[in-house]
Amino acid sequence: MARIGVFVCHCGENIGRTVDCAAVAKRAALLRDVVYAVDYKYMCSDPGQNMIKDAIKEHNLSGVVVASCSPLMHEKTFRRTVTEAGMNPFLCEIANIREHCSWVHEDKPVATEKALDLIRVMVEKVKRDIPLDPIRIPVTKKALVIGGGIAGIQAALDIAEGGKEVILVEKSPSIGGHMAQLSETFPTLDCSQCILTPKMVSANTHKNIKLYTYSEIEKVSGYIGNFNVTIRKKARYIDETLCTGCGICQEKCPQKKIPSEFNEGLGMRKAIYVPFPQAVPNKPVIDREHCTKFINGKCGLCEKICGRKAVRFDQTDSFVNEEVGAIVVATGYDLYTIDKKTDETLKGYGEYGYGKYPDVVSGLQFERLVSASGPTYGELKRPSDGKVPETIVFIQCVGSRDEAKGVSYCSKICCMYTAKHTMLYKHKVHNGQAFVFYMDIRAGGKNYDEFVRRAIEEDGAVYLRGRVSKISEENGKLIVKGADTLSGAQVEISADMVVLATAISAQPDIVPLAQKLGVGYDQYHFLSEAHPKLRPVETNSAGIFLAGACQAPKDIPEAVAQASAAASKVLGLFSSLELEREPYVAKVNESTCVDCEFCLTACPYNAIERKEIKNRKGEVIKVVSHVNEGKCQGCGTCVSICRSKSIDLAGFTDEQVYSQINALFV
Amino acid sequence: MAYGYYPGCSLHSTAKEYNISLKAVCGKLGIELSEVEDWNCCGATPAHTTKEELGVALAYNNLLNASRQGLEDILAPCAACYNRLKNASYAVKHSPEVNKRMNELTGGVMERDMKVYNILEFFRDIYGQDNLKAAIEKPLEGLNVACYYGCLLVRPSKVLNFDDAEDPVSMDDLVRLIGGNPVRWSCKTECCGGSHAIPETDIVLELGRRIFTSAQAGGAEMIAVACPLCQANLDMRQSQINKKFNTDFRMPVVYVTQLIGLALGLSKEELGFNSHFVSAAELLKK
Amino acid sequence: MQLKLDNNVNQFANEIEHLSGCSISDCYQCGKCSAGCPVGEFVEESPTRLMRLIQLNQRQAVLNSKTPYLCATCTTCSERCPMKIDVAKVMETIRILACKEGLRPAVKAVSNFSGAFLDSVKSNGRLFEFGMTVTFNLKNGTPFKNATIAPAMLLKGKLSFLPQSIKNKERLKNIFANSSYFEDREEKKEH
Amino acid sequence: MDENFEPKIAAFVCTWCTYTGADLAGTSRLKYEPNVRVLRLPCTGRIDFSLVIKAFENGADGVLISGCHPNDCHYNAGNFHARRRFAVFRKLLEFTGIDPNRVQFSWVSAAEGAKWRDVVNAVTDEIRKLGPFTEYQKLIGDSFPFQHEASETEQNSEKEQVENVK
Ligand SMILES: Cc1cc2nc3c(=O)[nH]c(=O)nc-3n(C[C@H](O)[C@H](O)[C@H](O)COP(=O)(O)OP(=O)(O)OC[C@H]3O[C@@H](n4cnc5c(N)ncnc54)[C@H](O)[C@@H]3O)c2cc1C
Ligand SMILES: Cc1cc2nc3c(=O)[nH]c(=O)nc-3n(C[C@H](O)[C@H](O)[C@H](O)COP(=O)(O)OP(=O)(O)OC[C@H]3O[C@@H](n4cnc5c(N)ncnc54)[C@H](O)[C@@H]3O)c2cc1C
Ligand code: SF4
Ligand code: SF4
Ligand code: SF4
Ligand code: SF4
Ligand code: SF4
Ligand code: SF4
Ligand code: SF4
Ligand code: SF4
Repeated sequence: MARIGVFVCHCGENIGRTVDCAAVAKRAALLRDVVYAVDYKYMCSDPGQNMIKDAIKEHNLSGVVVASCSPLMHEKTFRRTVTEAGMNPFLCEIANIREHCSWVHEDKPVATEKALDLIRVMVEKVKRDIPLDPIRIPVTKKALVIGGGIAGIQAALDIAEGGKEVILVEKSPSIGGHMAQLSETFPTLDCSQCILTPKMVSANTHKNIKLYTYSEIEKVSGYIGNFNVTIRKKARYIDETLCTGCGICQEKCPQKKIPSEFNEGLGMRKAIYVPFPQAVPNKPVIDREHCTKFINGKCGLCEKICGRKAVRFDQTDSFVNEEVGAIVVATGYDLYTIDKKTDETLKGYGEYGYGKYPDVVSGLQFERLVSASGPTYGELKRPSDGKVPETIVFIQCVGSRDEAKGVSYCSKICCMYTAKHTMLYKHKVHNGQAFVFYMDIRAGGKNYDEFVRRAIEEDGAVYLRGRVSKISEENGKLIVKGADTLSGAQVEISADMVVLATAISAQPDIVPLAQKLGVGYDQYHFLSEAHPKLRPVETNSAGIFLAGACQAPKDIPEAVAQASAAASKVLGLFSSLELEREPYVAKVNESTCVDCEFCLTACPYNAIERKEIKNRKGEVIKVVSHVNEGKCQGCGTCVSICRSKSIDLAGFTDEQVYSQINALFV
Repeated sequence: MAYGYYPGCSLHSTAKEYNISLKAVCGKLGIELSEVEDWNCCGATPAHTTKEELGVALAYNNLLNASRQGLEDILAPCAACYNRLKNASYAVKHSPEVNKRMNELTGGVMERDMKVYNILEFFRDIYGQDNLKAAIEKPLEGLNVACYYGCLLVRPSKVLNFDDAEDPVSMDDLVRLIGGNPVRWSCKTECCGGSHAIPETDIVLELGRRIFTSAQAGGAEMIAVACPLCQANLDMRQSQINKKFNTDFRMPVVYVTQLIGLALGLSKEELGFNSHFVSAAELLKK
Repeated sequence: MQLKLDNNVNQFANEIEHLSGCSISDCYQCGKCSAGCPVGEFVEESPTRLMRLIQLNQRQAVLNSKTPYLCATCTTCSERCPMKIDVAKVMETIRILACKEGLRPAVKAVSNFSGAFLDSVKSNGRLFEFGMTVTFNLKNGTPFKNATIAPAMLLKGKLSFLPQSIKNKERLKNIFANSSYFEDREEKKEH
Repeated sequence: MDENFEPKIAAFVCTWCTYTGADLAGTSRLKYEPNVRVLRLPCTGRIDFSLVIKAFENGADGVLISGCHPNDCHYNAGNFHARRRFAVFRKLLEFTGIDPNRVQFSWVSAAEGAKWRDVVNAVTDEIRKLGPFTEYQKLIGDSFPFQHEASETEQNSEKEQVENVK
């Protein structure tokens, strides 16, 4: 038999003015199972709290309803109070008679009636409350960072500096990501390599960081605090422990006509190669597809020449398992494919002739062409004939903000890097002229607009507001037909080179990874944060965080800021031995579950798993759904989707909610 | 099986060599064409820019006639006709209301989904490149040709959708197949202003000048077309262009069917080469 | 120039949107349509500007603009508009609307040509080019226009003095008499 | 219709957005109609039809369901599931002969105190116009799966409850 105590608060005049608290308390005392009811001026004051504690003991209460302000205000306070009196905190409920009653109504009798209604409802609920314990989850204090671009490196370093172990997994042969390809960076124009290389080196040498390059995530299981990850180490065909990175093999390899990924196809590499001189680790990989040994069994020169006998043609992919407590996804971005029409949604850019005219290049190609470490050693020469371009046209929003090409978003960084490109151009070709076709200039960062103005005012870039309709080639010149909507005129420029600021798009292979991790993604395959404003680095999967351009187009400052934020979330998580969560989690009634899997697909957190029920002999007799308490966030979606009513949500059980509804109206 | 043939007004008048050469080629290849009975003008540009429904109805009426005749595939060599017919068939297919209105206006329901082909599509997909290749007797031997598609053949790509709208290649492929050398040039799909040939001659002359300039820069010796409006514009107005801009273009503008005919071993006379204003005779002597 | 704007600012855009089926508010004035327009250099209001004038309710200015008449209906603009607006269709709509309202066409020659062309088709079912050219020149008050070309064409056998005619003129008559200026898009939406 | 009819309205709201928004209406001292009784749930995703039917069964004249705006769901997708279900539910209501207008949906964010006021007022108005809900008796029969025993809430109203159910 329940013994409920009701405590009605006046909140000074706040409630008392419109609700007759004394009368409410009196009538509440008449409710079935209410054994004690009282009103008091300030329930949350020390004397008020003591009244509750005393009553619990004196009247041997089994549940408490405090009729006061919003639960969002003082639920925690009163739950602590009852705990101090030896009661389970989840046996205390709040009836909100202030925000939802006294403050919003004027008529005293009506408000008084409503206050009583609200109390009655909560009395019905508290009667059915059962003691709950906060959920405790142990935490493995090791983090996994996926992606070794600037964001991943930064997150890994921050976590490592915080004293926790990190595993950094990078799919390409070297860490560094796109930043390694950049020449100089806005808004300060410092050299990208100069600021990145030290970080790459520390990531490699930090005692708390374990680096897996040329590796990918094969499998992820578990939940916050307790993930189990399988990593596939792709065969490098080099024994990294033996290789000294001397580079002789690369020098001698006769396969030398392979377009370099690092140089965006503008330079060549060998079949055994280190992607760029500052690569970390500075050890080569063999590109199986292009290596003669793998093609027809001949050559093997590298193996012969290597003094360390480090070349291993018989190497195979290997797998490692790692237990981690948190995951940071930092897989970065890719550039919109402009020459191929492989993807129906991302249509190519035929009118600009990319892929057809060699002197129409992408922004990243331009970075390589002006980079001191690039294929031209920093001299700006156009790809077709090596001529220094005297007239250069930059086109912004290529692929971005273009629904016809399937991308409606703004890529955010191209306004800035185009301004940068015009400056780098001017610094290299003093007598040259840069033109920029733009739609808007989006330079909303510290010193950003000043940077664009500098490109215009000091470096003489001419900005034309309009899109380009078509690029064609005539007598070795690129004819750019655009518009200047400000003057209302058509514009035709005969240029030596054209640079397209192509859209930033998601990594092409991100979806399978996102699915492995249970992380959401948007229509463009950028990963989804938990809340766009207030939880920008969390995902909807507890314990998995985002950093960098995998979430949306970002420049380096933003990518780094988010990486540090993600790292601090990870360190926060790791600062406790165990995780404690409100115990509002769903539970499946295994005897009635019919394994329809509706709940499985509905759960936004992938918290529902399938569980085999075995008989004594160990034979599977039934498969049912099972809620993983570590993942369940208590939204209740599964409860309402289950046709067989086999799931209930602690704290909001069907029984509780029904009884509340029963008590709504008298 | 005979293919439906919709010549359109031009092929009976200003583009008679297109008609002649097409028929000669088909005769040689054994392709049977069956003219759509009692066809009427497709309405070209004036109809759809005057009344929206008229533009569809005039074209639809032809599809209707053809369907009653039991035809299913229709070859429309004129790019404008092709464009209008295909547009009409697209419109009735995608909008039940338009379909209903067309039935009302013409008093007839189309019995089947009519497929309309342009000349390039016809040789590429219907007759087949391999078949054509097998029939070649006298390859063109490296004649430098600027393949000019113009607008009506490739746009709107949503409706026509037979080749890349920005960089179509079907004519280039065809010309290459018959031994020609399609040049790389930039005005493949630029508009020649065909619909303004009569009322706004000045515009047309300027647009023509650009096309010739580009073809010349690309190293073309002649321009191949698949549209009577383009042909008439570029061929007939060439002397006016030269006069107006003080240029000296002497660029024959021939129908792609005429070139195919040559490669099949037909004579220039059989292919109507004598009706050009800028003669191709000199060039083809080689 | 000054535009006076009030709360009815979307009225004309809505009208055009309804008649053409194209979303005028989608246009973000990027200029790509104008950039590639073959007649761009011959017109005062580029397609982009015309779209803007529609957005700003400038009905008279738009209906009296020469651009829709000089538009060569090449659909380059529609093909490349990043917002997938069928700009050529908007041009056509403006022209039809001006015609429907009986406004004086902004470019007489073009509408005279259309008139002469359609007259010819109307009476014969097929275009009679020679007759049409003569009619056009008369309408246009330019009797000798194209005069240099016609004889040459006659010589090449490319023009005929006699019209070709079709049999089923009844149906044609019905088509001409009952075609509406615009398709009914309201209905279309409902389906 | 009874001039003095005061509708009884049950509101199912999510904790994160609408409940907090309603709190804000309070802290802003906005005044609104007193007819709505709020039941706090974690998410609109938790609301299934049985709750709504249950409310009607227990004397509600109308039901208000309110949660986070699309894309703002605290639980990411809960309110999408809810919306999808409600679309079906409306049809079900029509089928059972209940005026679907008796169930109203809205989005009220944590910042929209004034919107909460407006929603409550509008819903009260609407239900007031529809009049008392009497058809619920038709629902209560064998076919109704979620019927509970007569509630034993307030002692003096027990009799009434029993009468209603019969
Ligand atoms: C032309 C151009 C110029 C730019 N200029 C500037 C500038 O001047 N200033 C500026 O601030 N920003 C600039 N940027 C933006 C800058 O490149 C990005 O902000 C930055 O690179 C984002 O870093 P990231 O780590 O998030 O992503 P990335 O650099 O893309 O790194 C992601 C890493 O993850 C790896 N990875 C991907 N998928 C997986 C997987 N499944 N498993 C394991 N590893 C994976 C990738 O191989 C890569 O190493 C420019 C961008 C472009 C295109
Ligand atoms: C009109 C307008 C609309 C906006 N709309 C949006 C929007 O829709 N979405 C969005 O994301 N952002 C919006 N913003 C931006 C948003 O307001 C800011 O991003 C955000 O408030 C910044 O938070 P903050 O904590 O950095 O600074 P603040 O909000 O300014 O907080 C700083 C706090 O520090 C206190 N403080 C100051 N000096 C001292 C001191 N010496 N000692 C102690 N305390 C001090 C201040 O009193 C204040 O409480 C908008 C801004 C404006 C102006
Ligand atoms: S594999 Fe051998 S030769 Fe190649 S870099 Fe390593 S140590 Fe040098
Ligand atoms: S075996 Fe392969 S990688 Fe080695 S040198 Fe030969 S081609 Fe190069
Ligand atoms: S950042 Fe600038 S260039 Fe890039 S998409 Fe946005 S507006 Fe266009
Ligand atoms: S200052 Fe503000 S309003 Fe102006 S461009 Fe920047 S973000 Fe936009
Ligand atoms: S929805 Fe219900 S019955 Fe279906 S699998 Fe989940 S718990 Fe079992
Ligand atoms: S309550 Fe929500 S989070 Fe928990 S299992 Fe159910 S649907 Fe998933
Ligand atoms: S259709 Fe008309 S407006 Fe559009 S590009 Fe062609 S000529 Fe210009
Ligand atoms: S191309 Fe499209 S969006 Fe751009 S100005 Fe023209 S109509 Fe507007």
